[in-house]
Amino acid sequence: MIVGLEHYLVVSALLFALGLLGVITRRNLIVIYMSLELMLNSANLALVSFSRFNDNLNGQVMVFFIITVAAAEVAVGLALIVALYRKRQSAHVEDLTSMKL
Amino acid sequence: MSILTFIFILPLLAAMALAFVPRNLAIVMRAAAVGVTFVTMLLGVLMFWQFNGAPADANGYRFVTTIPGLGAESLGIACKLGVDGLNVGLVLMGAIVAFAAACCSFEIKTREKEFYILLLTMTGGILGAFMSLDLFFFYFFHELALVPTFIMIGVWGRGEKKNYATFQITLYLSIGALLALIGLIALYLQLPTDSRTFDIPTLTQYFAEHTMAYSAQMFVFPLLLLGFGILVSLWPFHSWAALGYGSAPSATAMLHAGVLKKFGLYGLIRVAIPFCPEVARMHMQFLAWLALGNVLYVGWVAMRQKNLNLLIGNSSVAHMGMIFLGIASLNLIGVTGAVVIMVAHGFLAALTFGLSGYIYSQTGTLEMSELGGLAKKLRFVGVAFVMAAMAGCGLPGFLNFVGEVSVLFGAWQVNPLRGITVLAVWGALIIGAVYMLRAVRTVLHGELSAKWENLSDADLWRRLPHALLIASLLVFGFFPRLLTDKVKPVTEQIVKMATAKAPDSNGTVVLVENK
Amino acid sequence: MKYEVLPWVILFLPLLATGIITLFTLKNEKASATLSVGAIVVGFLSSLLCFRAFRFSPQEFTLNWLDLGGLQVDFGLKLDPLSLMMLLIVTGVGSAIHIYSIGYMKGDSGFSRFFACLSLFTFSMLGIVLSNNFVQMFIFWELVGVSSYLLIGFWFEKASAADAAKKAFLTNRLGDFGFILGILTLWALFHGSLNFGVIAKYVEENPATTGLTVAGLLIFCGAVGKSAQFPLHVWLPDAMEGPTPVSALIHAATMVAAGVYMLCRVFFIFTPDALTVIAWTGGFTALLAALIAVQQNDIKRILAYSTLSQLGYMVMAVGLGGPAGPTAAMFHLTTHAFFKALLFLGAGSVIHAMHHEQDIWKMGGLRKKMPVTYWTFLVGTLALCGVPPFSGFYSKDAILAQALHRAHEYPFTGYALFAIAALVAVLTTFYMFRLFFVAFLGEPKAHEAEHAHESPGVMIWPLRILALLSIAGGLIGINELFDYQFTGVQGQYSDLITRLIEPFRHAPAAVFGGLVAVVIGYLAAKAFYGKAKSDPLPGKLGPWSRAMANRFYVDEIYEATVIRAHDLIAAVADWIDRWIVEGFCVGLVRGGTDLTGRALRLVQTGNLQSYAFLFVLGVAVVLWFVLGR
Amino acid sequence: MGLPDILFYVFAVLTLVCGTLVVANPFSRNPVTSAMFLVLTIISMAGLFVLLHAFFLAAVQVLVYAGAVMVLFLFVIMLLDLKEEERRKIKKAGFITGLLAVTAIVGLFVRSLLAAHPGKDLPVPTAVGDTATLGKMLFTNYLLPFEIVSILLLVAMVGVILLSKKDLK
Amino acid sequence: MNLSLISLELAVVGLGIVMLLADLWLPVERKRAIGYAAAAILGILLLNSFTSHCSCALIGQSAFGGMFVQDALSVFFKRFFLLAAVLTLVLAVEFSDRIAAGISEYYSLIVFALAGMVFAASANDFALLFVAIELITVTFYVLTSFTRSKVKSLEAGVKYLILGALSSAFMVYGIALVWGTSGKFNFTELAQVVGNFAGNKVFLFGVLFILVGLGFKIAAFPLQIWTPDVYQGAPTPTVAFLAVGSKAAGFVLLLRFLFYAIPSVTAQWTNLLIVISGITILYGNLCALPQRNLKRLLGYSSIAHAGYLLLGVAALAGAMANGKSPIANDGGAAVLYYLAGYLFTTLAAFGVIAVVMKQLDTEDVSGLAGLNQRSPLLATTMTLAMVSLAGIPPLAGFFGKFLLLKAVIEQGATNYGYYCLAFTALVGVVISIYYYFGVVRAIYWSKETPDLSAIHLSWPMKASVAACVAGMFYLGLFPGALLTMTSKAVSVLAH
Repeated sequence: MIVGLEHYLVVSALLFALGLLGVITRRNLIVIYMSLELMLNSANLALVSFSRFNDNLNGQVMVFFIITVAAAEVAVGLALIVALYRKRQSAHVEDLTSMKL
Repeated sequence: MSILTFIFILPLLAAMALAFVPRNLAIVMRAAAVGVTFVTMLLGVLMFWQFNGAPADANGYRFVTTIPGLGAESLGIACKLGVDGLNVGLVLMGAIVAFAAACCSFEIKTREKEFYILLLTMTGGILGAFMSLDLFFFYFFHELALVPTFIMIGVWGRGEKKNYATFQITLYLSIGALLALIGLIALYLQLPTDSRTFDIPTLTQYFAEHTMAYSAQMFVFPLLLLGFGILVSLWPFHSWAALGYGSAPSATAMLHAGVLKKFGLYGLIRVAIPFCPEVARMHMQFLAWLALGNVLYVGWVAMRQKNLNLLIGNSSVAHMGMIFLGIASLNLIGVTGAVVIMVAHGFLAALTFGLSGYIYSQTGTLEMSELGGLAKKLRFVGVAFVMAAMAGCGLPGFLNFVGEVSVLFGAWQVNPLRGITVLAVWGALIIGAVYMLRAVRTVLHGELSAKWENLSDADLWRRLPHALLIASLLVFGFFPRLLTDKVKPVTEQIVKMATAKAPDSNGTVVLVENK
Repeated sequence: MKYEVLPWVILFLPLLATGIITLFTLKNEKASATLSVGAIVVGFLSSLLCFRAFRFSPQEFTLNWLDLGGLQVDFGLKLDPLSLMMLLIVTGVGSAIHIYSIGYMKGDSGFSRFFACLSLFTFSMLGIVLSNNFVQMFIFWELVGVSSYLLIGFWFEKASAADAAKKAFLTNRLGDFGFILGILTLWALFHGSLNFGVIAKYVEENPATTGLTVAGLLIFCGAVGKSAQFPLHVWLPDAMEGPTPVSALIHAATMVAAGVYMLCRVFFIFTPDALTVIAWTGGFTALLAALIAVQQNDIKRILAYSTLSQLGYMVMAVGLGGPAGPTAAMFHLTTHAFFKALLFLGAGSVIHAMHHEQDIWKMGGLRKKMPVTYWTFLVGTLALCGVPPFSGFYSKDAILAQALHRAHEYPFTGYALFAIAALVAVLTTFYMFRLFFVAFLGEPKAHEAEHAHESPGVMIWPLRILALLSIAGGLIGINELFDYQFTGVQGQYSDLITRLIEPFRHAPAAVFGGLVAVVIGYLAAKAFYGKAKSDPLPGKLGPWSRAMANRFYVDEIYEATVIRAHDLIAAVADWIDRWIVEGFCVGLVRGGTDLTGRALRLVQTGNLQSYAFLFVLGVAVVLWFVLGR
Repeated sequence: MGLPDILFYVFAVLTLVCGTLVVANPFSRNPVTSAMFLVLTIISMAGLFVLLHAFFLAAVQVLVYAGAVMVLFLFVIMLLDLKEEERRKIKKAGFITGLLAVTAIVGLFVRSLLAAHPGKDLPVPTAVGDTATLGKMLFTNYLLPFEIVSILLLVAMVGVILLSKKDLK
Repeated sequence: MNLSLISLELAVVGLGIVMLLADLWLPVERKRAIGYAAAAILGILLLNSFTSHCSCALIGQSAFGGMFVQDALSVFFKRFFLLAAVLTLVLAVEFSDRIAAGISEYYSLIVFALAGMVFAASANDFALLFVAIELITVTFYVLTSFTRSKVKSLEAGVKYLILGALSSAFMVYGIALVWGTSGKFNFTELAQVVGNFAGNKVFLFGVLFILVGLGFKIAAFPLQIWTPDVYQGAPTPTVAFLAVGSKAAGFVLLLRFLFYAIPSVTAQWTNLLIVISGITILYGNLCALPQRNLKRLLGYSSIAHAGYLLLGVAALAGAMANGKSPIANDGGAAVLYYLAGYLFTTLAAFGVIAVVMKQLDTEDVSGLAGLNQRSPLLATTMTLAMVSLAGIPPLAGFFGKFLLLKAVIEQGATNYGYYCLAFTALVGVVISIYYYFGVVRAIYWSKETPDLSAIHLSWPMKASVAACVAGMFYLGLFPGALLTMTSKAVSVLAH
């Protein structure tokens, strides 16, 4: 059968789901963060495939922005995690419950 | 700019001014508060005096004036003031009580600055609420007066249940007010989009011409009834009142129980009933039963109170029942009577709370078991208290009697309410007398215990307000037409609107036509 | 001088006096006394003028007091023989007692207060007398109640006095409860009119109906309260806690008579059935009170119970109907006012002399110590017992006669009531002479009695005057006047002799009955108490005497039933308020909200993972909500 | 079934498998392995991009992501020398419900995808995502977002410096 | 294309960069001057925005191919953001001695966040929307964790970071889907074709994902979870700016997106909006009830206020469902009005907190004890702020709530859900009164009054606090002027 838009979308959706699952289940902040990257990438995939099949390149420009922003976010995020690790000697979410209720 | 403007704006301005007076000049604050309220009172009396002479506008309102700037004309909100027979008495009463309260608040010894600022704010709010001809500001000023009440009870209140009382009264009244607000907004939305306004005269005219859709009435009236009812401690939403007043400083209790509380009743008479006639008629029987709850049930509760202030508080709740009964009768006599009691009870409540406040300031307790025989020491207070008690159980000569009798006659005129009326009479005549006399007996009569040997009777600043209140009760009690002749035309119109169409099949009111 | 002004003057002078005294002269006793006494004396004189002016030309002056469309309340004065006569009694006897109290209250800390209250009472009483419509009458009715409350509780430091005052007020309120309901009923029946005249006309037009009967009985309740008829009679004896002049004025002469007066005033609304009830109530009260009186030892209480039984007489008389009934009632009311006031003042003088000792068994031999009091008291006693030619004889006879006359129509009621009346007469004589023998004759039984001495002139003179009236009261044509009031025909004036023997011609049977009763009573009293040192009766009657002494336990019954019940209900209400409304409902809402809050915020674990999880979960739910279908 | 389709399946499977190993690696819970697999995922995605004629993006993907970002990740991991995420027992219930939620979302998505079927009767695509065209668009229509992104990067820079500079008085 | 249209934005960005540079040369002790300077310049920009020679005067124009629009709505919000930034900067200066290092960067980051907001105000295109939001968010990651000497601050930062990234992942995916199905990035173009996709589930899916992103910013119900922690941990000025600016940015984008871009879809979702708004109100208020930590309390209450604001959105949606134009029901105007009131109130409250809590490390409500002796001005301000938040006359909060309720009840006739919503709001208000008065109570009549040392305030702080109070009163008493402004602003939503 012919590979169409849906196939790509399904793949991206699964990728999105994987990322989500990672965010929910993993405890290591860095891994969580990777999962988030995964989700962003799934969006990229969706955009690219759409832009391909709709024959419209705007989507790819969006992807470009997304990648850049993601990079920025990663930078800040990792810096933050590092700073936190310096204080707490841990990158575990369970250890980040000084504020609750 | 009419006399009304000054009446309500004076206290507010004074409150703002006081904010800039250094707090160690307590005496200045007192002087200012008493002085301003005194002027307000004089203006109020003047206004009442000139009422008949003053020119009335098309809708029968006098001294009509609008305060520019306030409100938003795009929504039909404008701060419009005016009085007709219905609220003129209330405004006068409010002004007098405010002065009395200011005199009585000399017992406050801590944080006077805040207290007097709040007191004046409250006064301004109260008077504004009663004289505003715009539903929005009617509500607005009420809230404005309500907040100080809460804070005053919280900060200067007495008794160990103070905090609980504060929060209870706060929440209860907020619920009531908000329900009423929703009702008022819904009412406002009944007008066609382009001509929406909160202007009471306009609304009255509009609803006199086209009655509200039945479904809309079914939504609006119950809301207003419930909301206003809670504000007036309608049974079974009464439990805040006694406790709240018991814990409040006397000035606050005087102002709230005496004046501010009448807001709900005023709203019922002015807005709810004439605007939603059909549904109102349906609810009147029900309302009468609730009123009975106030008169009888709360009366019984009052019989059991061990604390003077709680007793008084409950009694004032019980009196509300008579007013509700009068409203429920939905005829000229009853409604007029209700208005009369509103005024009378204002004076009375202020009187009783002022006196109990004095006794408290002297003895430091209001537990009746500890008091007794005080009449020997506190001659003036004793006499005043006995008079208050007598007025409380509807003794002729005081204005209360006029109101209660008219209410009874009014209710009797409505066949379905007769049974209730009989019970109400029992509550007013017997139960009322029982707890009032019990208070007199235990507090004033009997042996004077040794520890009260050195009590001192009220000084001038305490006698003055009470004498004033008693005098007002007596004057109106002897010449009720001073009041009723002003009230009658308005109530006539309201009753006309309320009974505009013949009662529908499930409407309960059957008017006895009387030649 | 225009006479129209006078009634207003009469009515409002006392009020003025009260006002001035309370406001200004509380410190100045002399001024207060002068004001109060002056007010009532002037009132008395003007009443005399009015009497001359309007005796046979009834008048009515009216102002509108309250005007609410359907409810028109006037403030009016009705001057007709009835009110005029009552006016004279109130002001006349009143004056005497005012003067008397100057002496009696001397040195009391609340001297001025006393006179203020006294004047207030006079005002309210006059208001009842003069009022021309129901609401106005109710107004003053209430005022009378409160002024009596103030006077009974005059010595409020005394617990007993304070309680008595409270009791009196509440009991009266019970009566007023019926009264106001009656007024409402009438008002509804008669298209919103309240004026006596108008309603009278209505009643004439349409015959007796059940509605009318009900209204009548309800209004009668008012009288039952004020005139202390069974079952609301309990307050009167306790009211003796007040100063003796008060007992004399209020609880003998005027206030308690107000009920009877009211019955006569609105006589026209009573249907035959209503009248029967009234009559029986009166008769029963008379008998009950007389029986109780036999076993009382407190001189004032004895008089109080005799007052009760006499009031029962009057009410019964009203109930006996016809024009003659109310006539007789009013006649007896008048004479009773004289001699009962006299007796009370006499008792007061005795008590004064005995340093407020009231137990007759501590007295004795006062005859020589205080002769005037002795003689006047004797006169009063004779009048009360109905010995000709004392005033009491004539009025009582009129009642007995009416009872027999009633018997033509309603045999049972008539004869039964006659019998009761006769029996009561016996008892009256018995207990009065018991009192007389024990208190005045024999030897002093306590040292107060030995050192007792006659009271000052200001107290003696009123006694003398009242004694005079008590002797002559029956012969000065009072009854003709009332006759005119109720029949409307002006009786012709006959000379003294005819009046003296009139009863014997008119109703010999009644006379005979009455006299026999007196003789029996006197002999019995003589036999038992001629020389008695202590009361022999308890020994003879045993439990009966105890029952009498304890007023047949009526108070106790009330205590056990009505009051207890009310307290119970109140307790229940209070409990509900405290626990159900306050505790449960409010508490539930408060607690519930608070709990929900505490539960809900457990979601905020602070754990990032669970946050993310909830985030996703929420999104999933929303997605389902929107796209799930 | 032409070559592109086969390649698609290859890359798709590769992407998903590696992705799975990033998130839930049954053999190791060491972040380094996750990072490594993430790199693989990204690279295989770049393959998919190529299939979709998005050559420029494919390049960027490899350079920026696989090159820069992942290196950053690894640096941090090394810097903190994170120990293997010790196997605290996962809350089963939490895991299951989470799984359910995610599957629900995906299921919904697929359902709506089948319902909407956006891919049907589309014209034969011609657009090619090469550098020139994208560059032109970037500097014409999308100038503003582009500039803003630059500010964003500046902010990020400042932030990173602030967060990680040593001086903590 | 005309750059003049974005002159304001350029000015803001430029200011930020200049501040960064200035930091290099200024000595440490003068650094707080930067904050005041920035505040002053922004103030000038704000005033200038009312004059004719400002980009704000060029109403109705657009640039960058319709990506950036200048209309009444955007102008309203730009002024709003500028004002918020000015007050926040003053507050930040007051707070500065709590910040370990890089105070001037702190100021400049606030300015950059502002830049993101002003861009967001004009965003009419998903690309711009995305970058603007990201600019705001990323800036706030840094601002939140700025006092990194405190673990709480870092922890708050991380939580905000992860959840924020999660939400933006959703949003991006949503954008992908929406664009993929409709082929439009530009709102105006999207609005023309949206009718064809109202039934397209993939499209709706995308819309929902975008809403997730926006909902996260305004802290609406399923996405509110981060709020309390971030509010508690972040430095107070950040929180103030977050509560006011970020929320408002979320709302302007929400309004544009829902009512300008996809009206026909929104009209289907009235019930969704009703439920979300109701639950948000209840959640915020109920959780705040037992809360003692002041900042956390305000975090919860800000959730509740997001709910109140959604009342207006829901009402507007209802009006659209009845086929009316967005102007018919002034729910939108109510939202704007309420936001304006919320700005003054919240900034006042956080101003007081920042000053009072500066010394003591606890943020417990009891820290306010005896404030009325220490500084009557602050005590009064706090009281008024609480009263206004509780929605009691004569303050801004009341009129805002009044408008919202009015808008909601107006829809009740056609959909009874709105009546229920009104009552829910009522319950919420009552609950909120309870805890707001708890705060007032702590100020005036709490037993323990630890230190009564007078609090010194710099005059700019005094001024800004006074301005907030004045604003509250003005909006409460003379709503007319702002009301017309808001309704004009909302009118652009109608095509």
